[in-house]
Amino acid sequence: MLSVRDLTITVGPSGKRIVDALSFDLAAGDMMALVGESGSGKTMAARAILGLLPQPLVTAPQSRILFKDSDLTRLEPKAMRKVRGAEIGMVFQEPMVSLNPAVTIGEQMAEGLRLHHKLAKVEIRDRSLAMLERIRIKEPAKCLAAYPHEFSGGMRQRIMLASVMLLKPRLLIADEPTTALDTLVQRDVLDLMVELTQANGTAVLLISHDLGMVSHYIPNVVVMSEGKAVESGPSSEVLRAPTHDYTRRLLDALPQRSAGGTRGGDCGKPIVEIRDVVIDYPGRNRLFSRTEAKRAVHGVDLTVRRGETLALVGASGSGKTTLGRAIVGLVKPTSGEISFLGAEGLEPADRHGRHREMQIVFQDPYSSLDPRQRIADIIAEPLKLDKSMSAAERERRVEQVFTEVGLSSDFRRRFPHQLSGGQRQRVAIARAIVGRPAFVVADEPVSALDMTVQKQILLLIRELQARHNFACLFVSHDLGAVEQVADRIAVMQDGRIVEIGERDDVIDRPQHPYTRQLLEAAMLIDRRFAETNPLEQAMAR
Amino acid sequence: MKFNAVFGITVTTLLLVTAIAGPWLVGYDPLKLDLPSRLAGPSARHLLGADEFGRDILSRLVSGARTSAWIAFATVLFALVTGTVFGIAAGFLRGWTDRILMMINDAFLAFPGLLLALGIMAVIGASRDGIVLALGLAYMPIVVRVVRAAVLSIREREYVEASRVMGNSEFITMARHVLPNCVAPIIVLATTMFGWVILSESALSFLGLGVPPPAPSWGSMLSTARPYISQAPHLIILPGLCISITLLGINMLGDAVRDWLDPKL
Amino acid sequence: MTRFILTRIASAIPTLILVSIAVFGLLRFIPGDPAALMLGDLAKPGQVEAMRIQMGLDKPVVAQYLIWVGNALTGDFGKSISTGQDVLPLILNAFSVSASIVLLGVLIAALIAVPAGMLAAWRQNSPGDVGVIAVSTILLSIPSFWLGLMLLLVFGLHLGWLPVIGYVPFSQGFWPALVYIVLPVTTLVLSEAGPIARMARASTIEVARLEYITHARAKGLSEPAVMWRHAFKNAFAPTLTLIGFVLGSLLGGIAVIETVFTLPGLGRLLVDAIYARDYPVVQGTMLFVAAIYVVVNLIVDLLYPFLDPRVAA
Amino acid sequence: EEPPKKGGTLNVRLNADIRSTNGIQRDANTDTVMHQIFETLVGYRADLSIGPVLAESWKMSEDGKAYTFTLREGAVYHNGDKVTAADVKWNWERRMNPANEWLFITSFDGTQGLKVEAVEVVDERTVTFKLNAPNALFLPLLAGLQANIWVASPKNVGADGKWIGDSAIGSGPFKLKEWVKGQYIALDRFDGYKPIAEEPSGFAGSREAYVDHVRFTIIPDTSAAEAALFAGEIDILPNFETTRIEEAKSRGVNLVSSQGLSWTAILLQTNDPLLSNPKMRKALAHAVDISQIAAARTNGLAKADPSAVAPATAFYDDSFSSQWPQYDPTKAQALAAEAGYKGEKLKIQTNTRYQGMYENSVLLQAMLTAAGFNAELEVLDWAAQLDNYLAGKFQLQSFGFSARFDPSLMYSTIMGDKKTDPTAQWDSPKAWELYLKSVATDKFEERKAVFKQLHTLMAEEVPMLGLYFEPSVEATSSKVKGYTAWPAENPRTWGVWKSE
Ligand SMILES: Nc1ncnc2c1ncn2[C@@H]1O[C@H](COP(=O)(O)OP(=O)(O)OP(=O)(O)O)[C@@H](O)[C@H]1O
Ligand SMILES: Nc1ncnc2c1ncn2[C@@H]1O[C@H](COP(=O)(O)OP(=O)(O)OP(=O)(O)O)[C@@H](O)[C@H]1O
Ligand SMILES: [Mg+2]
Ligand SMILES: [Mg+2]
Repeated sequence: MLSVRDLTITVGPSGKRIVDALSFDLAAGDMMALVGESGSGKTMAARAILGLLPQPLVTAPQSRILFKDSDLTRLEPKAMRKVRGAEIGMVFQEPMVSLNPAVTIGEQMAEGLRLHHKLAKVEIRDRSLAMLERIRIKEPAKCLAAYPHEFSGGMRQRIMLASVMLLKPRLLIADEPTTALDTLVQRDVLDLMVELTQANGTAVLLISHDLGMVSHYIPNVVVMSEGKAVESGPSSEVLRAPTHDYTRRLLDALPQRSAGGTRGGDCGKPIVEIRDVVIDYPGRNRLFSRTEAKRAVHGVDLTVRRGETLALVGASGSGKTTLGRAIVGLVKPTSGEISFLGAEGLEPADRHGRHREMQIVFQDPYSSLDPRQRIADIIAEPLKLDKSMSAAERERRVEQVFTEVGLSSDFRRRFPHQLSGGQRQRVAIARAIVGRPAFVVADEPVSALDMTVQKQILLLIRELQARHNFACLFVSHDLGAVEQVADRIAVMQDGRIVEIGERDDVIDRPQHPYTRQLLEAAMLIDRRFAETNPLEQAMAR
Repeated sequence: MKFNAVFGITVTTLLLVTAIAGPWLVGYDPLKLDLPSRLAGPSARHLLGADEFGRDILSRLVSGARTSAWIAFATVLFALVTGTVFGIAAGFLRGWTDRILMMINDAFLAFPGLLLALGIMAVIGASRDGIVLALGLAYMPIVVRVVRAAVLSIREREYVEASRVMGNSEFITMARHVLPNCVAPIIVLATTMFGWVILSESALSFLGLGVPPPAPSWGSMLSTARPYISQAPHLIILPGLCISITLLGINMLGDAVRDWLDPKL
Repeated sequence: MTRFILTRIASAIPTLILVSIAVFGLLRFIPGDPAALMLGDLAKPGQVEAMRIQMGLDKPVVAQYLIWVGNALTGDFGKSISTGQDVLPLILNAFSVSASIVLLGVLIAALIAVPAGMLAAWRQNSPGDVGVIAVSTILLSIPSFWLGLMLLLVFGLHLGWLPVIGYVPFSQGFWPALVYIVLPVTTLVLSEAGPIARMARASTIEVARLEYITHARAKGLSEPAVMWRHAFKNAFAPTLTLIGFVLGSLLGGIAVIETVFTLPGLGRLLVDAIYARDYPVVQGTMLFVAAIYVVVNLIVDLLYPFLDPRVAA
Repeated sequence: EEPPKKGGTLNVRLNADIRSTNGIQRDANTDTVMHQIFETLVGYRADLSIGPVLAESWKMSEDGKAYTFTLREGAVYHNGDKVTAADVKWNWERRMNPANEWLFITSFDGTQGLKVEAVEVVDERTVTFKLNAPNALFLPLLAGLQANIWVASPKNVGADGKWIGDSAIGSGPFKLKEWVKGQYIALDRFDGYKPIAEEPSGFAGSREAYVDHVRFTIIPDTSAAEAALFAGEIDILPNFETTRIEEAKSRGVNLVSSQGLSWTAILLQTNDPLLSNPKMRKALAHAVDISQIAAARTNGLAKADPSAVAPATAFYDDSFSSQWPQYDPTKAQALAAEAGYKGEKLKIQTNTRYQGMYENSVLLQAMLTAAGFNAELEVLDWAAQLDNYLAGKFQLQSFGFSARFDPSLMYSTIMGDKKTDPTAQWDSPKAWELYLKSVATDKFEERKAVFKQLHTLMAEEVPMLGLYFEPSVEATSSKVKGYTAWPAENPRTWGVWKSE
């Protein structure tokens, strides 16, 4: 159904090649995964299919994208619009910035249906509600009337997916569609996709870093590195017997439980203490009324100690981000106390100075980067607060951080919009750690990173901890990563901490039923997958 | 280079050169009366004709360029700097600061410029600086409003939060992250304002509160020529043309600068 | 929300007090004397003084202010010095003239300029864009009194299609009234459309590059739909601020246009009163203008959350 | 010339709204409109002699101290009531009542010499005014437009003794129909009007009206008013700017003009250290070419006239223009040097509200600069300039005096003691004596001789620089017939008709 030949993408008509002669085929009802290094051109390749490359990037003339007998690179804009949405649906990598902040969810979902299927109002509403229910959004009716900023990262990702799948396209391109989803929801979403392929013959092109998920669900895989497809074939074969060097490194980087195990006890004193914190989001003003307030966190107690990594896992929308933001003082708790370094509450006034000790990596790196600053300036910024530091020292430190997070110094002079998703995420991490803070809230810091880079980052965190004894609140859905980096784990559900304990206790001997469900649903790839057929496994489920 | 940049730079340079070197460019005294040539059209004696007192239009235009350019630049600069500072302060600090600043700002905005101008002229006398002050004060609150609105929307962005979390003071956050992201509306406003100022100056001149005659400014030439609109249309067309071309140039330059500052282009 | 409106109105009170004090003080500070103006060159010594006493201008300024405020609170804004008419009806009549023209003019200007600006932004650097920029910039650079006179010359004199002067209120029939305000409204539309179009264009360009716009395209929406449904609301917020500002300041009187077309509007009332040093009229009008301004801003602020739900009202 | 025909509406431009209908709160526009509705006893003819209006005849007593007027046969108010001698007395007393703040009380209470001691009703149509002494100014003052000494029906006043709102029950050829504030004043012809036999001339004689309706439309903007005239929306545009005459002619508009009475002048502050020296003032006079200014400003319609005697009056002859320091920049420089002038700044106050004052000041400044004076313009708001005029706070000021129908009235305006009256321009006891002589008689030749003496003195002392008398130019649409200009700028709507 889709046949990509020699897809080449360059910066401007004659510039650098971002994607280099990429070719692959995808049949109706088939699923294929595009995996590979962060920044290797996966996103751009996918966007090229729909003709939606960002400004200076262009598809080279020799490229062919054949879809149902027509070449998409040569289609008239009008015909192309008929293809978009209805024939080929695409889920973008950054759900946070892909939803229109000023339009209600219901309207954004209805739009495609109205356009391509010409359905009645009631019908549209029914289908939207049904879809929201499938992807486990609570109170779907309320959701339709709400605006994107009222949702958590994972919820927005699901809404994006829902609005695209709702149209039952012939080809579904999903760019990292489950990075912000907990394992339970992730499984539901993938099942939904499989169902779509089987019922409608939809073809799925999935871009992902999650080899576990790929091995469980996707029969075919293309591995990309530096713009080129370095390997392709059935996932079982490619993943069992990788021939290319990069693929091998990728598999080597699969997360393992860190040897260090529980260091938790030894470096004693609490650095952050949270007591009985309740957080409400105020309702929205209507002309003569106000929508009701929403409680995101219901009385949480939590302590993070110096030098430890506390992983916060839990359902999407359970309040993890909210809690993290409250700790750094971006959200004011409705009640309860949060103290940092023994001092209470973070008022803007005393944030200066003391706040340097506390940093955050936002869940959505794109919108947390100033679009008008260059990457090197963004990363160097926290250092500017330290007046004792000379410009040369600063320069050196930035250089060092660039290598630490695996960014080439080519990126120094770029702007955020000129990076890939994973690269942006690393910029955000680099900015958080460059000043060597005592405490970092890292909200899904590795969700957009491929295994090799992810491993590098996780090791970096451990190493920094060993060297500088800093503490980290590590919010993640990726239990593999959590296993690798955490000292202790807290599990959150519906705004409450339902379980907290040493890492091995929680993972090996979960107490709460919800924790158990989460762990069961995790598609951790383990060394044994080579022996079992992942497809069969998926079918068995 | 793009057309708008070329055009903008050319016009602005021309304006500046004329403003600075004007008196040496045209040998004719802009104040010299020549009553027999009253309202005369273009001729060898007066290349662009003569006005209601027979004064040479060309030399008046050239000498007016200086006055008009100075008033416009100074006023826009004054309004822009003060307005941006207050606008950012109000939008970013919110709370009481915002409320008090907006209260004063609204009072300013609601105040008729004419009365303000009369008051200022009464204190410091009709002069170029008086006009700059009067117009600057009249336009400042507009800048405050526009900047404040831009700040209110930008301050909700995550990168601004990121900056505060980083430990940056509010001031640094404003200067480094908020201000650069408001430049687009500010530049549009500044270039638009340039035009408004030249026109307001003409209105003030018309009311006798402008540049003290007989020194010409484009605005005052336009206003004093009004009674002769059909009798000697060149009196009104020529300064109008000068104003329009200058504004066109400034606006294009503004667009070019904005594009140049924009990382996404 | 009701509380919000009430607090906003309450917060306008200091603004109004500030304005009234400033106007009162400034008026008495600037040279010129209503009594003298009334008498002109016929005045004989002593007569001006007698006139001032008759006008109540001999009292200390603070006392005059307090008397005026006290009366104003009971709805009595005094009588015009030069015509002896009650100030309030004078203001209301003039306002109805200005308002009908300004509302119509700004509405039409916005209806033309906002889509034009957005379309231009959407097809950046296309001939259409260049056209919009050129036209809006040219409109921007034409003095409105000049434009008004030109329209008057062409349509009123040369072609004779429209009446040149005068005003008929809408209460005396729709068509006759319309005929009289066509030219002033056109002048207003032309002179206000320029800045609005440019603002709309600039803010749309900002929005057009955002990711969710690409996403909307990926849904297969046509360009007009992308623009209307996704770009409009986000791009409109700054433009709305501008329109609000334009409305707020124009409703306070369009002195120039009113003068050219001889409309008995608020702007002319104010300017004439300032020149005649007709203190009660200036004070009353100013207070009224400030109040209008506050109301327009309140409306803009109330609309804002609808355009940008992230900004809580 | 076609015969007059009845019907139609005459549209007249006003540049501002009128102030009231009570004859007390007034300005030039108010005067214009009220004189269409009300009638004074006597009025000025176009040659500035006094003619009959409401009084069909009058007699001066032998001693010159009593004037007896006979009211016009059949004169009635718009409400049908007869106009009686008692009404004349009643109107007079209303005006003279200090509570009413009539501006001209001082002209009749002896302050300025003239005193009306009594007004006596002789019979229903006869009334006598008794004066303290003979005074040449009595009839001119009575006929004056600004004083508005017209006779109104006592029914205009309510039980409380106050004028009723916009009430305007007069005896003139038009009655007030509607006054829409800020927009227009509509009048209807009063068919009960019985004109007198005398030919209409100026404001005197027959006021027989032909048009059915008159509408005074308020158009403040001059350009807009012109546009309205060219478009045929107004018929009469008074006070037409002289510099626009050529343009108007080319557009098929009729122009009527006459010598005017408003005197345009440059005031000199004789108390100023620099200008207190008559040599210096003379130097300035030599530096200014008044005939060129007059020609440029009035399109050749008016000649330069440095005296207070208007060319429109019968007293004028060329000697009033020629007897004056001649234009001679060299002499000016020499005189200035003699006076010790060393390039000190000379500030000329002016305003842009009145085009004439503004342009005069620009021309003056250029001429003074050319003659080596350091002259500078100071443009002020009119109100501020007027303040300065009243307080005498100026060095030079471009100014204009409104119409005075008699040279003595103009002289009295500019004369006085600067210590008590800062508006006095000419503070000279000698001149004041001459002035008193000019009003003590009403013999034409005697008066003219006094005026000549006055002017000779003025050319000697140069207390100010008179420029010219603004010609009265009115533009009318081509449909308007029977309209003539006269020295007063106030237009008339009677005796005028419209052709198709
Ligand atoms: N506007 C641009 N100008 C220059 N280079 C760009 C631009 N946009 C993206 N790139 C580069 O193109 C490369 C491919 O980007 P792309 O987003 O396709 O990567 P990706 O494979 O999706 O990575 P990730 O897994 O991190 O999302 C990256 O190296 C990025 O830096
Ligand atoms: N601005 C807001 N207004 C109203 N409700 C909000 C707002 N932001 C978040 N919420 C709600 O608060 C709850 C918690 O959100 P939060 O972002 O903390 O979840 P999360 O645990 O980080 O989820 P995810 O893993 O999907 O990112 C969600 O139900 C969300 O809908
Ligand atoms: Mg990507
Ligand atoms: Mg989250």
